[in-house]
Formats: sequence, structure tokens, C-alpha cells
Amino acid sequence: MELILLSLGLSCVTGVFSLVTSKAHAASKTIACIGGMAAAVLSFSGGIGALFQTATYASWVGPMPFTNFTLLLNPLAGLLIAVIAALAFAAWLYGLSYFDEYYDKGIGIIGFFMNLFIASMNLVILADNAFWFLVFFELMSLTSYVLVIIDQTEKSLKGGFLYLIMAHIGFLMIALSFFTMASATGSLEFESFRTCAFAPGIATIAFVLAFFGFGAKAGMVPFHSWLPQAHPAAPSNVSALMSGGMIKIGIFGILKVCFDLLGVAGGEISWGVLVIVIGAVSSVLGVVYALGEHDLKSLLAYHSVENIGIILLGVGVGIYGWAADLPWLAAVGLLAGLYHLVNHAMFKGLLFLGAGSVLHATGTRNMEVLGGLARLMPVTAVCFLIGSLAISAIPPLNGFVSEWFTYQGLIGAAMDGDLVMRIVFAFAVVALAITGALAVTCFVKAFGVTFLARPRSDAAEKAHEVPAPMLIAMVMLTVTCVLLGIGAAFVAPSISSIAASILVAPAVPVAEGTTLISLDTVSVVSPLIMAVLMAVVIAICVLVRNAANRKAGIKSDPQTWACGYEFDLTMETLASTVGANVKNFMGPLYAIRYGVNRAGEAVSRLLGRTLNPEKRSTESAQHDPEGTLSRFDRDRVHGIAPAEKRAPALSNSVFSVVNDLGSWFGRMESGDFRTYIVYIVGALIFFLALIILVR
Amino acid sequence: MFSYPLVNVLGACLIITSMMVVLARTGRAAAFLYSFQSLMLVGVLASLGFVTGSTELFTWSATAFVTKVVLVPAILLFTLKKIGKDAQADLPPKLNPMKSVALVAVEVFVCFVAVSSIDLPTALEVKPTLAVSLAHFFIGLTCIVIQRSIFRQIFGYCLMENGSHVTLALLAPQAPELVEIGVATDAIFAVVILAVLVWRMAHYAHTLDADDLCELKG
Amino acid sequence: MTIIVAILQAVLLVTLAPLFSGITRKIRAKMHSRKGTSIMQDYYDLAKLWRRCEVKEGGSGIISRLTPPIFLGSFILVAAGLPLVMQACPVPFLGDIITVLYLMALPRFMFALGSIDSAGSYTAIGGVRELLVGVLVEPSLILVLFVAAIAAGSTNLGIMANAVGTLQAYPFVAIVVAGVACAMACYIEMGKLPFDLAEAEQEIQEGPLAAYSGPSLAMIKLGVSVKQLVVASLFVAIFLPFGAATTAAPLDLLVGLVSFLFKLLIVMLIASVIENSVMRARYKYLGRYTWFVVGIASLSLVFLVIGI
Amino acid sequence: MDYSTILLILLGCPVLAALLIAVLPSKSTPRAAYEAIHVIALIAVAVAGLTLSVSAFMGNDIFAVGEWFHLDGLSALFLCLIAVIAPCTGIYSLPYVAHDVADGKLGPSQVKQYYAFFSLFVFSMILAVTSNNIIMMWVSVEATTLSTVFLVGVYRTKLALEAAWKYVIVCTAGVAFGLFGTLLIYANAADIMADPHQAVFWTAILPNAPFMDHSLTMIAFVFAAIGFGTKAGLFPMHTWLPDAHSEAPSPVSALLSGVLLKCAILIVLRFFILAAANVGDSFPQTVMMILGVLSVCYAAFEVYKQNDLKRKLAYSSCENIGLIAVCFGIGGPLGIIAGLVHCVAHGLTKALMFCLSGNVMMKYHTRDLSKISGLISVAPVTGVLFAAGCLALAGFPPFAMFVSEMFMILAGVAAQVWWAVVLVLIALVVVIMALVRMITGSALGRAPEDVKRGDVPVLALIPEVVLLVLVLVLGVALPGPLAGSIENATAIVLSYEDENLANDSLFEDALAALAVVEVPEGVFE
Repeated sequence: MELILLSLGLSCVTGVFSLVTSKAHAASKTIACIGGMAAAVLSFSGGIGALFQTATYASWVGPMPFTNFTLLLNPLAGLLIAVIAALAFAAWLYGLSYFDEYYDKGIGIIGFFMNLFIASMNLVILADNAFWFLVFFELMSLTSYVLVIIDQTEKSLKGGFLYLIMAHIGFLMIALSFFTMASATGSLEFESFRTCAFAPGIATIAFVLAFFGFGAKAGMVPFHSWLPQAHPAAPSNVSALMSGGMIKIGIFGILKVCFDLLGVAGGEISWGVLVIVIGAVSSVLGVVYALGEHDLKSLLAYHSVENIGIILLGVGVGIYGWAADLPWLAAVGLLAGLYHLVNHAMFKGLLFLGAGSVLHATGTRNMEVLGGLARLMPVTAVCFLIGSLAISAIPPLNGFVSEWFTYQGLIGAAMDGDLVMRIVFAFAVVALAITGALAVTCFVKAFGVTFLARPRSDAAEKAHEVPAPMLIAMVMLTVTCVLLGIGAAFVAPSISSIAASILVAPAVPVAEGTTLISLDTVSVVSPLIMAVLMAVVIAICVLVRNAANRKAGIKSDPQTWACGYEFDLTMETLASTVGANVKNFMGPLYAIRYGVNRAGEAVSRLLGRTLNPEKRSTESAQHDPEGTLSRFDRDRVHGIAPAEKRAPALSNSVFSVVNDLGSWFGRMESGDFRTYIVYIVGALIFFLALIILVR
Repeated sequence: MFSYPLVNVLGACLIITSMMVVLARTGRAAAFLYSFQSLMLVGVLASLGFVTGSTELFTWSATAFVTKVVLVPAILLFTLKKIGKDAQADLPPKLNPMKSVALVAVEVFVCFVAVSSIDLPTALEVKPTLAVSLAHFFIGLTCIVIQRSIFRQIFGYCLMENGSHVTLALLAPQAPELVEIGVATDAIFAVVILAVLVWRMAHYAHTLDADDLCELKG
Repeated sequence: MTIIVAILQAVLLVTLAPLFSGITRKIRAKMHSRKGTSIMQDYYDLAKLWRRCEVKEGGSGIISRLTPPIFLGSFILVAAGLPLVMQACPVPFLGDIITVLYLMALPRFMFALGSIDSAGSYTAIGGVRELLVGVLVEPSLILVLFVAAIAAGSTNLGIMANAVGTLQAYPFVAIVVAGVACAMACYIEMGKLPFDLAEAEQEIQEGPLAAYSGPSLAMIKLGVSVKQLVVASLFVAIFLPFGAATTAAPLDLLVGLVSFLFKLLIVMLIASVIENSVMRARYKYLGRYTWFVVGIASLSLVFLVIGI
Repeated sequence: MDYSTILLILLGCPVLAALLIAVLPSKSTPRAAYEAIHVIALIAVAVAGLTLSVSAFMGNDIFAVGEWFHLDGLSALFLCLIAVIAPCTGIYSLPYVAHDVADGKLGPSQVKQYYAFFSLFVFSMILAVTSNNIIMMWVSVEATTLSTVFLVGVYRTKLALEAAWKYVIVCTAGVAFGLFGTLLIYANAADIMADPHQAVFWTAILPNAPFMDHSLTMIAFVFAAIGFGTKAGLFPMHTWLPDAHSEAPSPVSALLSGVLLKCAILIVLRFFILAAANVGDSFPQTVMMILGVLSVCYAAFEVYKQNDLKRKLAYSSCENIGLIAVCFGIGGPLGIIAGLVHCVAHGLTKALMFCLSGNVMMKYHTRDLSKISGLISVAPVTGVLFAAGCLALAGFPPFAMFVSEMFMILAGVAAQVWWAVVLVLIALVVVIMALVRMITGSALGRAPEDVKRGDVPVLALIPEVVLLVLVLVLGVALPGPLAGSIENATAIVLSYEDENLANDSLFEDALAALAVVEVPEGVFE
């Protein structure tokens, strides 16, 4: 605890110093990064230390008279803090070079807010009081909002706007949830929630509100729309921190509310079902929409939606097992969820840093104009490839381990479940399988189109390997990914003990020697041995093939064979090639988005017409300015999205409805003050009538 | 002679005079009528003073005489003179006289009904006057609402003021003089300020038409 | 002991793969009323390629070089883990269905990357399509395996094979229906008509190979043949485990081996007969067929849920 | 010097200043003379006001001139607000007026008028807050209108005059209803009290309130709520508010919105207390709730729609006054606390924002938001203050309004008025959308070419920084004295309730009461 508090203090001090020195760009950057790294090291050691200890609790009389300032560090909090600290360390290290580009955009501001952002994330995790939790939760949104809009381009401003609004909606739901509990216990301390046996109705209301509230932060469907807009807009290492770290706070919140705060009240099976269904939908839709993206960072952001879905599947199994009193399931579900949480933080952080390196080297995130980077920036390419393999759950990397546990949890749950539950779990398993297959496709696209084949633009041709700090940061995360994979047998027991501490139950055995075991489904897997075997077999194949090559010789032909046509760069696989193919089969899923957006637009139009009939007639004359582009150009600019018909995003429809309502209300104020007086008299009469009604 | 019926009769006169103020064709005529109507008000106050034996009310009527019968009409006439040719101060009202009278009648009726349901010992004897004062207030509001000329709307304000003055006298005959003086001076200040505003409007914007003052809207 | 079985299995499948491929070609020729090549023709082809000089084409780099070994290696690993001659996994930690499925994703991943790497347009299209076929097959395959796993009470292939082999897997009808669905899913995965024409260049599975030559091409061609056998074996292992050894006694193993080869041959024969009686479907309409398979798989789920 | 004298000095200073300024000849007196008098008077107000507030927070009930003036914990809170915001906006006026004079918008006589009426305005607000005589309360509210008319119309453009006219007509008409309410209460009290002369004093009526006639008290409360609610800017009586706020000079808008509206709320609250003591709290709460929810919902959409910076802020005031009304409508210790904290928080925040809008107008010479962009690059300090102010107004931590909004939600959830909570929250989201959009569009983005770089005078920035610091401090901590004062004030408001919760910490009591006390039924029962 002391270590973490020290690190928080350090973050704040660093932030202020960085702000103060913001005129001297390099100094400000160095202060921010070094200080941030030191703080990250401190909080990492603090977090790791907390994993194996009992919870520490600290409470002070805070500045607010109605409530104390209370912190709680338990293993779950320790895990989250350690994960965020690891990411933060990589992000700061990366920033040492990456922030050079941000000198004229206010490096001091970045240093200040990024430090505050990390500190507020840690405080959200630690806070054990509803009021302070909410304060830090909002601060976290706010500080990250500043980081999102730091570029001040139109796109980033729009993305940041949507982000802040969604975060706030989520925040309000969380507030309602906490206050529902508080009004039953009469205190804002989590300690009082924890010991209160809520009535089932209240508990369910609180859980559902909290689930959707935190879900909005986590970016699950249907609250995902901010994620692909906001994350890409931030500096890449901040995106890594947001996508890898911040959205996990949403998961943390769900776990905290469900198991900790409502622990005494006990859960309901239906909560688990809700979480699983939302998780399944999020995972499939997330990856499907990711496939439609061209912007490397948007693609990664959509993948966060997918991975949050997978984490939710694990968590859902945990909640189900807990509510149905199946200790093994509860433990393995949570293990799967938490493991994937850690994994996702690592590989998504890595991938965003990789995307940042691409951006740094070429100045663009549009995959269509990249290509051929593997030769120019080999280290980045290897790191990105390993990250891609990990996120696609290819054994023996870490993504595979957590998804394996998720599958075991789901199948194990189905074995014990009744009729309805079996169908639910079958649905979840199928969704997870589709997600896995699509994720493979998606990362073939992301890696292949960006790094392989030939460069398709000058920018890509002139790319160069990024400076050492950035490389070290990426390599660090890559190594972590690999270690979390092949060392799973050593990591899983500690995560399992965290799950046990959440459930207040003895830990179930999940590993034996180098093998991971799944008791209920009687199955084992050993990433370490598998890795060795794969290495051996593949090495043998390589050796054999190379021996043959040596004997027969090897030549190089610079020309690509194009079935007799003259080769040209547009023949290469573009992101849209993949997208168009996917759309072929996944059309209905894109149609959902189109349909929803379209319905929103129709409703807003209808409302607008009825409310303000005279205003609308001019707007119909507008036509799509992109209509004149050729299909190819359109694809290069927008990805396959134009292949599906574009409808304005749902958020736009909402804004337009709000605006129309505003105009409609505004007609009340015609400008003639004589009618205003009539309103006053009307109000008077209304309330006098109310008196008659009351008496 | 000096008893509640007198108060009530004078109250009825108040309604009629105030209606005349509303219906007057020119601002000048309205100012004189208002002076006359204020005289009625002074009468009401004085007679109430006799009836209740409250000395405060005599002071009140004296101040009311000075302020309402003399000062306010003088200010308004002065304003009218100042406006002169800057803008048209006499504009036809939005509602024709027939409808206005009908509206006022309805208001008086509603006020009577409303007041009759109130049982307050202080106001038991003067219920009709209480209703009149309330109606008077609403006539003032009506004046503001139906007049196009903002100069004429000042009269609306004055009528409202008179109405509440009577109510004050009826319900709070024992209130300290200072309160009454506060209310009265407030009214004077208000009229002065309104008058200055009207003059400025005429001077700077060259219009006194309320329909022209609809540029600021929601 | 079981390790030896595993290695044996892997070696066996690798060595037999060209033979089975040759056999199906022979059958096709017969059905087309042609004489056809020798059933050993694939061996000759591979041997010839093995001696050829390799040409690195276009923009291809290290990924292209790595793809053939990884492709072949992964399938060898899968082959080693399947309960083929025994009703148990020779290497238990390779025998989990999830492991198998995800292990099979690695070659697909590398295959598609390799196809993009060479910068040719035809190769890449093939690679991407191959990925998408995977996407389409995955739901039905996982659903079938889900049913089998629940019926057998484990996700371990060996235990599943044992449960089916000893007729202990509970909802019997569900298992049978699941078997049918699994057969269809595996058939699609094998890359046969009407879905694919595995040995035609510029088709889905072989299209990406356009940029390969020499030993690499040989290796990847071998890999494709092994893949077909592995996929077929997966079906055989789970749903037709009859005759496989229940103990590790040498005699039992021998019986198991013979029966496995026999079953595999039958399956491959049936597959090639079907293959040669249908025409090529348009890739665009692949979804219709796979939906049908998903339907059957769901049916098995329904049977499982209601316990028939 | 005893506190009564200080109270008189407090009242006297601004009047004297106003008279002095009025007496000085406008042609020959340099502007500095006006400014000096103005500043001295305001500093006196600040010192005296804060001294009195602090002593009132200690629990003193201060009376002056018999019982005519009265300062208790409740009014001290509002006096405190005046004592802080009036000097801030007053000092802000100096550079603002100087700028307008340099621009040729204001002549010497207008400057004189401005400073004279400014002092008068401050006086009338102090009067409204401290008067104990209920008729005097009405007079003072009327006086606030009259003293600000020329401040609103000081520019003498057609629009400014139109706004001033609307302001004065709508407010006097509305406030006249307040007089009827006042009179009804007075007559009612005079009947039952031994000494009818005492019936004009609020402190004297309160103990007798339970014996008044119920129907009349209800009618009186409705009249008062409508009448003084007009001044407070509650829907549908708010119509003067956007016009007056948008056309007035920015410091005046700040004072109007930051303090005047709150003073009107205080008066409504006084009547609320009387009515609640008489007929129970459910009826006045229902009235406040309806007015509040309507205001919040209406104004929120207007805030979003408006494209005029100051109108946007004005509607936001309307929305926040609605929130305060909702808090009182929810009732209970928590609701009242929430309302009072919100009064303070919003007062400071909105004063800040209106001052900043003045900065913006000094730089851009327009209020049209579509023409204002890149504020941060044009005037960095103003830009940062502006962005922070918007966030503060949107209710983000660590700013003061976050605390009160949280309290409101908590109170609403505890009272189980879900419909109101949900409506208000939707409205709040809309408001946040509007304000964040304003940050996005105006504070950030590309600056127009024709705007000169560089910040406004330092003297204009100082009061804003002070206000922002206050908002920030209140957001992270409720300092002891303030918390104590809010407890005092709440206790006064809750005096109609049987069990007196005002012991050690009302906050904790209020929270704890949630668990113990049976949750009150919906406000309509």
C-alpha cells in the first residue's frame, strides 16, 4: 500500500513538474517519462506484493464531512494495479521517443494529464468508498479525454466528445447503482455495502445498473461506439494505456460490485446469463466490425470490444458458477476472465505500440497505403506478429491459455447446466469459436496488409525502424506475452488464488507441473511442452527444407507473377480485399449496424419533420459528396464501409433529435413578452388547480 | 356613512375607472384617467381608515395621493412630451374594446368566485373589495397583454400596482408605515424607470410597438 | 510408450498422405473413365520438386520462407496428438479439442500470411478465402465437438473417443447426428468439391501456392495432403473409434492401427466418390452449404439438450 | 462594534457609494474616481459580509433595527455568496468597462450609470437576503429588478433595450404575484398572532406557522413560488432570463446569474419553510419538484440548441435553478443539503463562466459560437479557464457542482422518486453534451485569422482565477466552516420536522437516516 501511495504521489509531482517545464520541451518530456516509469515501477511492486497478501484497508477522515477517504488493497486490486503499472511503464518508455512528435502540441499537458490519468486509474481501483470511487472514476474519464483530444483535429475532437458523453452516461448508471445500495445501508462506505444483505430486488437493480455502467466504460456492445473513435485519436502509447488498461477498470468494477459489494446478498443465475449473452454478442460484433476497418488503430480498438466480450464470457461463467453454487466453475470462470484481462492488456498494449511505431515511421494509419514494412522495420514487425498471434489465441501464446480456460469454463458449465443454460452456453461457445476464426482473419489482414508484400506509397517506402526506447518497450511487452503463454502453468495458480480471494473460497487446482488442468472437463494442456514440441518439429522441417535448398540452389526473381498481366501495386491485397470477402458471408451482421443506424436516422428525421416542419425542406437537397469517387478510391479512403451502404452514426441521430427538441421547445419563446406573462398566469392557474386537487 | 359599503362602492368605481384607463384612446387621456382612478384609490384607503380606525391608513392615503394622483400621471405626461415625435406612442391595442371589456368582465367574475371561497377574518367585511383589488391586478395584467404600445403598458403596470396596493391595505391595515412607503416608492421608482426606458426606446430604437420587440427569442 | 505411438502416428500420416492423395486421384480418373496416373504419382511429384531450384518471388520475405515448415509442422503435431490407434490420446496435453482446433488455426494463419507476402493478387485472394472457409466451418465444428464433449463429459479427445467407442456417451441420437454434422464439416475443411479443388492451382487451397517453388512447394503440398488426412482422422477418431486399442498392449495397438487405416481408407474413398459426383459450387454461395451443416449441428444440440 | 452595526454598515456602504457616484458630475469626473468608490464599497461589502457570515455560522442570530433585519445561518450562506461574487465581478467590471469605453460602446454618463446601479444592485440583494420583514423582502426583490434594468440596457442598442424592457415587465408582473403571496401570509398570521404588528416578521411568523389556515397558506405558497420563482428563473417564468443575461454586460450577467437567482431562491425557500411548517412538506415539495423537473428538462435542450454563448449560459442557469428546485422538491436533509450546496457551487461557477464569456467577447467581439474557436490558442489563460469552467458547469469532478449533483442523485434515489431522477439525469446528459461540444468547438480547434493573439488584461483574469480556485476547492473539500454553515442552514430549513437532526454532523445523520427511517412515500401521496 505504501509503495502505491508513494507512486501516486510521484505521479502527481511528476505531472506538475512536467507542466511547469512545458516550455522546455525535451526536459518536460524526460521528466514526465522518467517520473512516470519510476511511479510505474513502484506501483507494480506494490501491486504484485498485494497479490499474495491479505487485503489492507486504510481509512482517513477526508476533506468531505460526510464520508471518509478509504482505500482498500486486495489481491484483485493488486492485479489490476500491477497490470496497469506494467503497461504504464511500457507506455512511458515508449513515450521517451514517441513524444518527440508532440513538442508543439503541448508536451507538458500530455505529461501532466497522462500522469494524472494513471494515478486516477490506480485510485479508482483502490477507492473503497462510493463517493471517492465516483470522483476518481470521473477524473479518469476526464484526464483521458484531454489526452484523446490533444491533437485537436476534427476527428479527435469528435471522438473525444463521444467518449466523454458515453463515459458520463456509464458513470451516471454506476452512481445510481451505488446510491441504490447506499440508500439501503445509510453509508457511502463500501465496507457497509459489503456487510449488508440487500433484498434481492435491490441487489438485482444495483447489479444491472452497475453492469451496464461499467460496461459502457469497458466498451461492450451496445456501448461500444466511442471506443473505435476515441482510442485511435489519442497518442499511441495512450491508446495502449486506454485500451489495455482503462477499459479493464470496467471489468474490475463489475467484479467488485458483483462479488465484493453484493457478496453477502448473493448473486442470481440470471446475472451470469446476462453477462454471458452480452459478452458473446460483444465478441462477435467487435471482431466483425474490426474487419471492416482500414485504420490500423481503429481496427485494434474494435478488437478491444471483442476481447472485452471474451473477458465477459469468463466473468459470466464465474458469476453463474458462484450464483449456482458450483465452486469449480466460479473459480475457473474468473480465472479465465482475469487471465484474459491480463493477456489482453499485454498484447493490446503491444499492438497499439506497434501501430504507433508504424504511425511514427510512416505518418499514416491507413493500411491501404502501407505494406512492405517488415523489411524496413523488422523488430517492430516481429513484435507485431507475435502480438497478432497472441491475440488470435494461437498456441502456445498467452491468448490461447485464457481462451482455453474460457472454453473449459463454458463447456464445464454446460455439463452441469439445465436445458436453457445448455443452449446459452452452446451459443457462447459458438460465438467464441466464430470470434476466434474471425480474429485470425482480422490479424492476417492487419499484419499482412501493413507489413508484408511491397510498399504501396512513398511514406511506406521511406519508413525506418523506430528509436530504441520504443523498440525496448515493444520487446518488453512481447516477451511478457510469450512468458504469460508458455509459463502459464506458473502464472495460472496465482491468478486462481486471486479468483479464490474474490470468491472467498479455497483455490481450485489449475496447474500441475508444467500442465494446466481443467478438473470438470478432465482435460489438460501444457503450453510449455507444446512450445518445445512445436519448436522441435518446425525446426526439423526447416532444416530438412533448407538442406534441400542448399543442394538445389535458390534464386530470387524480383518480378511478381500476375498470371501474365503486368504487375501493378493495386493488385496487392488491400485491407478492403479482406473486408469485401468477409462482407460476403457476414453481410447480415453489418446490416444490423446499418439497420440500427438507419432506423435511428429515420426516427430523428421523422421527429424533426413533425417538430420543425419548415426547417427540413432544405436538407433533402444535399447529396453524398463521395458518390463521385470510384469504387477503388472509395475503398482506399473508407474501407469496406462504403460497400455496405453508409448511414449516419446513431450518435448523430441522437444529437439531431436533441437539437430538434430544443428548437421545438424554443418555439415557446416566441420573443413576444406578452405571451410570457400569459405563461406566468397559466402556471399560477395550474398550481391553484393542483391545490384544489390536493385538498 | 363611512362604513364597509362605501369601501365596496368605491371598489366598484375602481374597476370601472381602470377599465377606462385600459380603453382610453390616447396616452394623454389614459394619464388623466389614471389620475382619476388613483383618486378613487385614495378614497378607498381613506374610508378604510375611517372604518378600521387605523391611523396608518390615513398616512397611506396621503402618500398615495401624492404619488399616484399627482406624481405618476405627471411623470407619464412628461414622458409623453419627451417622446414627442420620436415614435408613435398611441397604437391600437391587439384586442378591440368589445373583447377587452368581455375579458375584464370574465376576470372580475373569476376573482369574485375565487375570493368568495376564502374565509379570512380580516377580509370578511370587505370581500367584494378584496375581489375588486384582485381583479384590478388582473386588469393591469390584461392591459400589458393586450396593448401594443409599450407606453400604454406602463399603465398596465400602474394598475397592477394599484390593485396590490388595495390588497395590502385590506389585508394588512396594521402594517408599519415604512412598509407602505417602501411599496409606494418602489412603485414610483418603477414608473420612473419604465418611463425612462420607454423614452430611450423611442429615442434610440424609434419604436414603441411591442410587436417590434420580438427579436430576442428562444 | 505412448510417445512412440504418437511419433508413429505422425510419421505414418505424413508418409501415407501422398498415397491417399494418389488413391483419390486414381478414383477420380476411374470415375471419369480415364486410366489415370499411378497411385504413387504424388510421391514422384514431391521427389521431383524436392530436387528443383527454389525461386523467391516478388516481394516475399521471411514469412514466405517460414510458412511451409510451420504449415507441415503444425499438422504433424496435431496428428501426433489424436487418438488414432488407441482410444486415448497418446500425448494427453495435445489431445484437447480446443487445443487441436487452435493448433489448426496456426497453419491457416501462416498460410494466409504467406499468400499475402508474395504480393500477387491471386495468391492473396486464395489465402483470404481459405481463412473464411475456416470461419464458416468453425461454428458447426465447435458445436459438434461441444455436443460430443458434453455427452462424453470431457473435452479430451481420448476420453471422448473412449466414451463413444464403448457406447457410453449418453444421448445416443445426439451423438449420431453430431457425427453426421462433423463428417460434413470435416469434408468441407478437407477442401474437396463442391467447395474447393485442392489440387487445382488458383483454387482456394492451392492458389496461394502460386508463388512457391522447389522444396518449399513440395513441403507445403505435402502439408495440404497431411491436412486432409488429419481432418479426416479427427472425424474418425471421435465418431468412429471402434476397433482402436483400449490398452497399450502391442497386439491391441496393431489391431488398432489396421482398423484405423481401414476406416481412414473407407472415409477417403467415400469422400472421393462424393467429390467426383458433384460440381464446383461458387465460392460466393459457400455460406448456404455451411448453414446447412450448422443446422444439423444445432439439431444435435437440441437432441443433446432434450436428452434423446 | 457589535454585529448589528456591521450589518447596517454592510447595507449602508453600497447605498452611499451609489449616491456618491450619482452625485458626481459625469462630464468632469475621471473614470478612476468612480472605480475607486466602486472598489472601496465592494471591499467593504466583502469584509463586512464575510465577518457577519462567519459569526452567523457560529450560531449567532443577528438582528438589526429591531427585527427588521435578520441574519441566520441560512441567509448567511447567501450573504457569503454575495460577499464573494460581488467583489469578484465588481473588479472584473473595471477592465471590462474600460474595454467597452475604448471600443466606444459606453460613454461617460453610461459608465457613471453602470457603477451607480451596480452598487445599488448589490445593496438590493443584501437587502433581500437580510430582511426579516416579509413585505420588505418583496420590496427588495422588486428593487433588484429596478436597479438592474439600466444595467441590462446600458448599451442602449435596440436589442439591449428590448431585453431590459422584457426583463422589467415580466419580472415586475411575476413578482407582483409574490406580493399577493406575501400579503396572504401576513394577513393569515396577523389573524392568529397576539400582536399583528409582529406578523410581518418572518422569525415571528415561523413559530405560529402551524396554526395558520391551511388552504390560504397553500395559495400563498403557490403565489410566492410563482412570483419569486419568476425572479429565480424557473420554467415557465424564466422567459426574461436568457434575454436579460445575454444582453447585459458580462459582469452584470455574472452577478445576475450567480447571486440574484439564488437570492430569489432564498425567498422561495423562506416561504417553503413556512408552508412546510403549516401543511406538511409534501405539498410544497410537489410544487418545487414540478417546477424543477420542468425547468431542468426544458432548459437542458435549450442549452444544447443555443448558438449564442451567453444565452447558452443563461439557459444553463435556468437548468441549475431547476436542479436546486428539484433538490428542495426531493426534500429531506439530504435534498436540502444538496440544494444549498448547489446554490453555492452554481453561483461561483456561473459567475466564473459569465466573466469568461466577457473575456471571449473582448477577444472575438461576438457571442456567436460558430465564430468562436481556438480560444486556447488565442488567449491561453482564458482558454484553459474556459474549458475548466465548462467542465465545472457540466458537473465533472474535481469541481464543486459534482458534489452537489451527487448529493441530489443520492437524495433522489433514497426518496425513490425514480421518474424525477431519470428525467433529470437525461437532461444532465444533454447539458453535458452541450457543454463539451462548446469546449470542443470554441475552446479548442483552429483560431480564426482575424482575432488578435494575446490574453485579456490581468485584472480581468484575477477574479476569474479566484473563482475557479474556489470552485476547485469546494469540489475537493467542503471546509469545516462551510460544511457547518450548510448544516446550520439545513437545520433551519428543516425546522418544521419533529426530530431535530442538527447535532454533531448533519451529513452523517442524513446518510444514516436513509437506512433507519422508512423510505418516504412518493411525493404525490
